[in-house]
Amino acid sequence: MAEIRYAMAINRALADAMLADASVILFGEDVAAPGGPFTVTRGLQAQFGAERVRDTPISEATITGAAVGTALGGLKPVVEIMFMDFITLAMDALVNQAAKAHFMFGGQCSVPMVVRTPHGGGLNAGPQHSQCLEAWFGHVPGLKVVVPSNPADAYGLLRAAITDPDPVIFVENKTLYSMKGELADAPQSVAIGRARIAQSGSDATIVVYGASVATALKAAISLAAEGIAAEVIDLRSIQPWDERAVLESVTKTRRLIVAHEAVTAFGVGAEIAARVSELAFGQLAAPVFRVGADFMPIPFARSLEREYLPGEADIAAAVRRSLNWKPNARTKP
Amino acid sequence: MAEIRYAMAINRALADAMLADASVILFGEDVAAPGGPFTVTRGLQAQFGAERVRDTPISEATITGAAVGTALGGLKPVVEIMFMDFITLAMDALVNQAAKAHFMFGGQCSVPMVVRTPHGGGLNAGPQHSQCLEAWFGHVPGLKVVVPSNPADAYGLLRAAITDPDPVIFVENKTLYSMKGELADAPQSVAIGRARIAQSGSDATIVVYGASVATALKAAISLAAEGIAAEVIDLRSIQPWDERAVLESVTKTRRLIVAHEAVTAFGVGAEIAARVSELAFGQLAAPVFRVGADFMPIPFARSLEREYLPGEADIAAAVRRSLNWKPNARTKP
Amino acid sequence: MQIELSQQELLSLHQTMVLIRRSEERLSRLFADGEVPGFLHLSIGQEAVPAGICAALQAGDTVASNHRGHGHALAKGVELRGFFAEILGREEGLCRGRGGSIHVADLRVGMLGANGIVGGGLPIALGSALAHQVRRTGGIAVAFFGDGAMAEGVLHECLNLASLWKLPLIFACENNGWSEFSPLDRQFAAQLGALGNAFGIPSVQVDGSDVAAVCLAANRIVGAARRGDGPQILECKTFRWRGHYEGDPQKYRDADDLAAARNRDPLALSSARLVAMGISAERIGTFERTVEARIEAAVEAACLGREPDYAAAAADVYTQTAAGTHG
Amino acid sequence: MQIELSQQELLSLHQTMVLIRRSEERLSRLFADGEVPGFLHLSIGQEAVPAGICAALQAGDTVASNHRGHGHALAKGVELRGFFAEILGREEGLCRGRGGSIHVADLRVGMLGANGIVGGGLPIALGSALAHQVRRTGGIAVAFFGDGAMAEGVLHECLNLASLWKLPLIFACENNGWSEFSPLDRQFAAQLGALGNAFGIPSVQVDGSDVAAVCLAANRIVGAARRGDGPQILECKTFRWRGHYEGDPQKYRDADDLAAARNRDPLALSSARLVAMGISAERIGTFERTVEARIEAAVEAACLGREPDYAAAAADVYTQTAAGTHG
Ligand SMILES: Cc1ncc(C[n+]2csc(CCOP(=O)(O)OP(=O)(O)O)c2C)c(N)n1
Ligand SMILES: Cc1ncc(C[n+]2csc(CCOP(=O)(O)OP(=O)(O)O)c2C)c(N)n1
Ligand SMILES: [Mg+2]
Ligand SMILES: [Mg+2]
Repeated sequence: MAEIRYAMAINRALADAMLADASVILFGEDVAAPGGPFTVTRGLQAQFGAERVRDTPISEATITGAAVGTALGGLKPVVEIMFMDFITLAMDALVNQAAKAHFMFGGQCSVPMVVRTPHGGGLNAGPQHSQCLEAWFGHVPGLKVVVPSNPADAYGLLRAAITDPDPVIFVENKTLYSMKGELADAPQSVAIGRARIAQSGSDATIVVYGASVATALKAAISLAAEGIAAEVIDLRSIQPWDERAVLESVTKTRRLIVAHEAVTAFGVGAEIAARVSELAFGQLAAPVFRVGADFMPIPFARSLEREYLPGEADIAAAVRRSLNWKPNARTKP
Repeated sequence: MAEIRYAMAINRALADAMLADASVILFGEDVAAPGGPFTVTRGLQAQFGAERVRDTPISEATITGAAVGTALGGLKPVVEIMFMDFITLAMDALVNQAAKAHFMFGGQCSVPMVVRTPHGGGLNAGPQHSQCLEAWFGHVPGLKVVVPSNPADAYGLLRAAITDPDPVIFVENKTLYSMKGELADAPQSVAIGRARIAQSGSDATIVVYGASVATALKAAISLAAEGIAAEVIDLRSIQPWDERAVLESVTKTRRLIVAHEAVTAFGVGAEIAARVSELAFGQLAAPVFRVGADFMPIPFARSLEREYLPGEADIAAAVRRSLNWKPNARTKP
Repeated sequence: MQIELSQQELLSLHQTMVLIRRSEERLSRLFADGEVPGFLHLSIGQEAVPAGICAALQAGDTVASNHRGHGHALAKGVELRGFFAEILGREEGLCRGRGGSIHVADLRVGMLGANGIVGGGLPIALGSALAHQVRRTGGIAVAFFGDGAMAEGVLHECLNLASLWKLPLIFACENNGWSEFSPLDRQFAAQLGALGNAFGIPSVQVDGSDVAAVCLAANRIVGAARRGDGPQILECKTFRWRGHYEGDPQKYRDADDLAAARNRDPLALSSARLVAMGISAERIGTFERTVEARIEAAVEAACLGREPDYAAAAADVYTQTAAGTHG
Repeated sequence: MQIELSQQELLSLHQTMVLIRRSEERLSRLFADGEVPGFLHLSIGQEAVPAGICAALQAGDTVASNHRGHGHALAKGVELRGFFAEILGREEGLCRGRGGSIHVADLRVGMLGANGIVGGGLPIALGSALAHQVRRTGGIAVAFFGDGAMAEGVLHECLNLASLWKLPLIFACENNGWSEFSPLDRQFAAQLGALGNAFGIPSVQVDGSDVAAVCLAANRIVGAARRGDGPQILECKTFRWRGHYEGDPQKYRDADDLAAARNRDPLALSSARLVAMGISAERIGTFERTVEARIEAAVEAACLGREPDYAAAAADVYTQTAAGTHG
């Protein structure tokens, strides 16, 4: 066990995967010689050579499309899209090619590729460098979407993503890069699709992923002070997402809050809320409440961004709202 | 009043808008001289000249990005993306530029542009020519998304979309192009954001849009034969969607089914189900059920596509399921 | 460097072209009979391009194709019955009826798929070339694309990256002068060769109706790419005889254009050359009938195929591994 | 055709460059003091390009910029206090604090916005040029982009469309030899001029450190574009003095490269030319201090600005019309 930062855990997972499997290669903008804009890929070109770790020109569509061809050609490419906002330039390759090739070609082939990309605000990077767009990919059959919340999971899920035969979008959170956490000396893969109970509790379930896990844990602490025991579930992956783990928790707590940094409307929380509202309809003691960003582009100024980003207080308030909900109360639209 | 096909209603809306406002211009692949792959723009270049109606090269990113600049320059561009599947190539322009310019520039400007694009299956056009991706755009603050279900609405909503100061994605359905319906002799705009009660009923609410409206109306007929009076609400637009109309109906019927052709998971239905499950929690007599496509790419072969597309029977079954739902029944996950 | 082809080679090229032509004619009839679901884009008139280029390839080489991909698939040697079964939407199809004409693929022979997205195959071919390079397979990759695809930005990105990385990649442009219903001069302002020049990529223009010319040029540039000389462009001037899709009334096209196209029939040119070399028209005819018989047998078998299995399809969105779907 | 610039014109160009240089130096200090949120990309060393090009433009002409857009904004005449207030994240900012440095825009003076997406401004400028053409405004549009943006596919698409439609569009490349932390020769395999050639677009290369040279070249090509000669390329060789962003340790860059950059200081070159023309160093100094005073006043006012109003922002995602937000 040693303490490691989230960014370094990803770096280590990449290095270990490349050591374990000569077919793993990396490419992306400034990932090789410069070591990546967030230093995530630092040292990998020195360790594995310029053939396996490559800087590309600013050509997101081709980087991602090339990953598909490379994967079909027997390699396991891990590519980087520098900010998730730029994945808008790579949608054809992801949605029309990578996601569909296995199915559309009748199962003849798989497309074992990983797209690493950071999302999220907190750096005042403005409307085009902060978006959380993961819900889009949840809607695309054939893609998997992983969002680790801590260094150990970042390591373990990335190893699993690289081994996975299908295309995986591996979403990192920019504010988590500096997060410290324990990593085993011989860390293992973490299966994609299994949630983790980040904290047990019996009064309400909070479902979160990525950076929102830490926010929810903080909310849970302040709730605990009020005598409310919240259970925090870290989804780890949103496609597939661990429906069973969420339902089990909700069966116990009868209350569910889904929180994420992405815009609430049409976000990941919508799917989870809709699904749980359907499957646990008889068991829910209150409506499922969603916590997410307001319906606006993420603004630049410090005060604006601070107010925009869903925080600990928003999650705690939603939990309280759930607990205070009265069967006959009408929530105003 | 005269009968007109959906494709011709769009054609007429384009012509009327161009007559009414010299700043409206059209461009896209094969829309001018050839009149569009589905003949929607036929005759417009002859009527309005090669300056206002232009064929472009196969360059979706630039067509859409250029629309942003054209809109900022005082024109009202209406562009076509030939199949909604190709909008994957235009995501930057739509999401990072068009959607955000008004907000991000502090309200200095508006981006009055329309992107027309057909979605949907039914033509055995396969996995890359049939997708329904509208849910993505519902998640993007700054965009509006309209999906007309009949010729009169296609006309009226397109006129409204062209007049709208903000970017509108106008989603047509390929199987609707040949649909016939009445159009007033002097047809008016239809406000974006107001749903339409396509059929009144008191037993259950079916919320639909686009081609699924006709499917739901058929389901309503077969349900009526069983003595079930379904209310069918045609959303008309999904961003914004008419929450008030849906809630009013659900207050009456206490049961909601949301149906669309798009993949169920993370689809438009998720947002509506999540929102209504929250706001009408105390009033719902059964869970909100969603009807949509299975979680797979849309397959090619006739039998596969037929089975894949959600139909009348699926909607009727969901309504029955809702009506038969017993408070203590546990729905199996 | 080889400067002419043997009689045997020319016969083999002719055979591939006949295979493509007759297969597509057969598909056209099946389409007219309502047997083919979806859109059908035929490459009749363009057969010399895939035939000539694929003859220069080895089994391990890979090709990524476009929406007009039957010729590329057949020339690369996809299994014939599976080919027809796919286009007819049968379980026995190469893609189990899930893709159809626009997605025919046979990974076993290095055919990475037709593609519904104009330009979509370019970065895939580039990635495949990268895999050849990194894995030192000795193979090369070919991207087939039309003149219409030249306007897509990925062409530029791929020319650049292929040049920077000296990838073993052939940019094979089938320039038939049409993008759907629009002529080339209103679609693209550059010459592909000039673009190649700008990126330091050598390019060759050939008469895409002359299969021998295509094959000789392909031999040269495939050799160069295989040797490590980096990417190469091969632009083939060719003619689309049919509409953009079957059923296209082609109102946008005048009779002269069509006549000019028919004037340069790659099969007729090839036949004439074979006859001039002393091969009897009779022998060629017999030989063509053998191909036709193969096609007939494949079509017949394909027509007898089953409807695809929906449940199997639904369970195959992700790769099934020992650990389950979500491995 | 004008072959030299008057003393007055040169002074005015110098003034614009000083405005850009001093504004960015001021921003750099504000950044170091923690006053600037987010990323800050400075164009110090590149001032001659926006100064020279924008001097050739008229008020109605439009420019679309990139992430390194301060120079373009200032040269196009954006309101100075609003400029600083925006970068500092204030309600009084040009974008009410919602965009910041990467999104500075002032539509009133034809500045269509800096842009966070590399290449993102190209099609916007193209669309603006189309609006000029269709509305017969007599105006032209300029797309400013870096050498790194040349690799994006939209460049290709825009060159093609601009050429086909003969749009009044200037492709203004600021070639500073770096894409973030990667040098040009590992990023792009072509010369922009050769690409322009392929598309039939005339191009000029100028010394981007010589503001007079930039301005004269810009005058010529802006005139051509305005006359209806179609798109034009202006490639300016220039130097980025600072890191990619403020705070960039620049480990990837050696001292020689930096020294070479500093050697070609556009302001020093311009000063020297002015002095050689007989303008006293004193007069230039006084004149520079006037600019500095304007900047100081603007910064001071900007710093006094309010925090932006969240509720107002949230209510302004769509255009407010008489009929309500969802007009
Ligand atoms: C991205 C994208 N845009 C548009 C289309 C519609 N489309 C299909 S084929 C075609 C024309 C292609 O022309 P070309 O590349 O010359 O190939 P050809 O049909 O002539 O063989 C178009 C516009 C598409 N399939 N994909
Ligand atoms: C689409 C996209 N990809 C990547 C980035 C990250 N990025 C910002 S600036 C930059 C380099 C741009 O280089 P260049 O165009 O030469 O401009 P310069 O910074 O030299 O002025 C990159 C890669 C981005 N903002 N947008
Ligand atoms: Mg063509
Ligand atoms: Mg640069």
